[in-house]
Amino acid sequence: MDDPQQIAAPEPGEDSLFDAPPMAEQERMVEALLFASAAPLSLRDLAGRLPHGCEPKEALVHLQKRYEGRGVRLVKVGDAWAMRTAADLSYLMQKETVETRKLSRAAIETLAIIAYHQPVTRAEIEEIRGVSVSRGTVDQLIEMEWVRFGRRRMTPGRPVTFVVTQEFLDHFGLESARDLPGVKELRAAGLLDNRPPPGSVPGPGEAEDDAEDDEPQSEMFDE
Amino acid sequence: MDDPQQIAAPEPGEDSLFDAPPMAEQERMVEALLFASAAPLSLRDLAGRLPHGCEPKEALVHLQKRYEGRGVRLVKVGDAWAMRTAADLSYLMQKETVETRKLSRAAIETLAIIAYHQPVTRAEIEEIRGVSVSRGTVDQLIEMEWVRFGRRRMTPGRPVTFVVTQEFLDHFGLESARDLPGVKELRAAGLLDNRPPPGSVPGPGEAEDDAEDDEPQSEMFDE
Amino acid sequence: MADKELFDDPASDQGAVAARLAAEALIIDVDGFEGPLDLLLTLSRTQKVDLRRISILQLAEQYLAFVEQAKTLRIELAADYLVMAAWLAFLKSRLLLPPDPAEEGPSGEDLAAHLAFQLERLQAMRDAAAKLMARDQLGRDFFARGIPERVERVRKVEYTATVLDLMQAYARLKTRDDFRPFVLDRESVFTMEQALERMRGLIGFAGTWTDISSYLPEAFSVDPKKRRSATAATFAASLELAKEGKVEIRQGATFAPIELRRREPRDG
Repeated sequence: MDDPQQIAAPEPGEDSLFDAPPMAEQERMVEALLFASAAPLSLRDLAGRLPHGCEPKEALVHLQKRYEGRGVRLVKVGDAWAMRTAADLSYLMQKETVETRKLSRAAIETLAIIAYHQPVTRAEIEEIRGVSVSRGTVDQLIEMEWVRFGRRRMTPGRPVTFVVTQEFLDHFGLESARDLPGVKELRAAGLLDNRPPPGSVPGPGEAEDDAEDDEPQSEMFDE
Repeated sequence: MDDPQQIAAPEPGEDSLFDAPPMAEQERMVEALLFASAAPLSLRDLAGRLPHGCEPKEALVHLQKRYEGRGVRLVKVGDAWAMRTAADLSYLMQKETVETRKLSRAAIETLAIIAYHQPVTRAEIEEIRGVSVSRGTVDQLIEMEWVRFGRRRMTPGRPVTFVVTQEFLDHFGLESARDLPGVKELRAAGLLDNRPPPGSVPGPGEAEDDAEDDEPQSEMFDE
Repeated sequence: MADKELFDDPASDQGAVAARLAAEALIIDVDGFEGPLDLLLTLSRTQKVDLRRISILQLAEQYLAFVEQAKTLRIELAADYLVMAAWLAFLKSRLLLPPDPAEEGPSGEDLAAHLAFQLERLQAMRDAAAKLMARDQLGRDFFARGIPERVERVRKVEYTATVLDLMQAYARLKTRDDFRPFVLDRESVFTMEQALERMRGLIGFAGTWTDISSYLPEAFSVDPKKRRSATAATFAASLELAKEGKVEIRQGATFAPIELRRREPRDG
């Protein structure tokens, strides 16, 4: 394996004829792929692009160690990986800063509710906020690719649910929805429970949805 | 300089009040700037974006050394610097999809005539096939490196001839084109397909033949 | 979750004054509220206690005072604010009156507890939203590669052929003359319909046994191919006529000529 001849990358197409390249070489390859891509790459993406027999998972461990404390970092985003600059250097980056669209308070709250309560129906969002959710609010979040449709809830009417996306995790530097700030405390305090109102509650906050047979947050939290 | 306290990035705006950050920190900064920048950065660009007193030139030297042999490299583009995928890994940036297609009937017939009659002129191929040979067919065979030009025929007009290549022999597992069995041997071996070719025999000059005959052929050669 | 404070005396005078002042300040900005729950949450802050220890009764008073104030100022409140006011008035009465065991439905305490939960949850989500937005963000605090390298899609077509393809192609070319493309050559085919028509015209004269080969049309009797076709068609036509009862057929021995004659009508 230390034979320098072996370090050379195999020709594409020929790879299946040879053993997988040595781990040091695989690490270089993963490094190149992640540097080249602005979007996070999943293990499957990586495996699909690497020569046959490579172990991107192991290469990522090495790579993450290598970039510890550097100006760029290897970060995990959901089930994918990306290179990102270290946040402590943000002050150098005014020039790169992209002006994000200002989100309304309603949009920010709706986003937080979706992130913490996902998968969540529109009715549940309304129940939490106490007002009806305007179509534009969710549309905006979907358009920004921070929110997408989850599975339909298996309750009468089979309402659609909303969940947050990998782009959301990437944007906020979250490895998973489990890492949302304060999520543990909120859960412990019972504030993420779906607690149906006793009897009827007036206004648009009425939630006909009974989500009890549906494991909440299954989409993101159990991955 | 080795004091770990000093490794922390200086507060923005405060930098001019303090000494320049340590070189290791400058290297991180340059790394992050080059990574995130949408265009290569010159020394002057870097100096303008780094805290006062930094030495981007020296930081670049360190950084270049650090990336030596890695999957990405620090490269000079004109008088500016950028991160680029290592040249030997550029193939990873291509997603190759290989499509395997049967050679068209026109091409396989032309190839067969060249193999059996080489060196052979275009006029001779046409005489045997009974149709004109489109330029594309021969070009395709030449591009595949199965056919090349032979010597010019010493007859009026000095037409070019075609011969098969070593690649052709390799692909078909032949020692030489002379090893190809003759018609009588083919028949004796039961290799002659006695089904008549589909469609009527086209007259010379029907060049469309080259393009059109693919489908019936595949039916014929399906094992 | 409902604690005893829910049942505290509605408010000291001081509290009532503060509530009214707060309501007056809020009323100007009624459009700034995202619904009654948001307003309730804002009002609850005047109690300056942990949301878990909030007095829902006091909050109901504050809210109702707000709505009263709006009325005197002739401010049109949206319907859901009024619905909430009615509900809170109902809740207030439930909280103040001793529970009626005969009454169905959730107790005032349950309703108050749920409202407290809703307020706490909304506040928690607001705090969470603020914490989320305060996080380092992509494109603001940390950055992706500025010059991402595009993955080129290269489509490569590989043509294949086997040596058998090659030999068969060649053999096909060299033996092309041995084959004739299969086309139905009408010129050398004599159909049964033609034979039938021809024989119907002729059998009237066939009183004696006649070799069916004599029924072949002249044009088809020389060329062996045509002759074969005409023979087959004539034979088939003869069988058809025999079936119809128009002719009789006989053959003396195997491979002997087949003969036929007109069948005489049997009239006894």
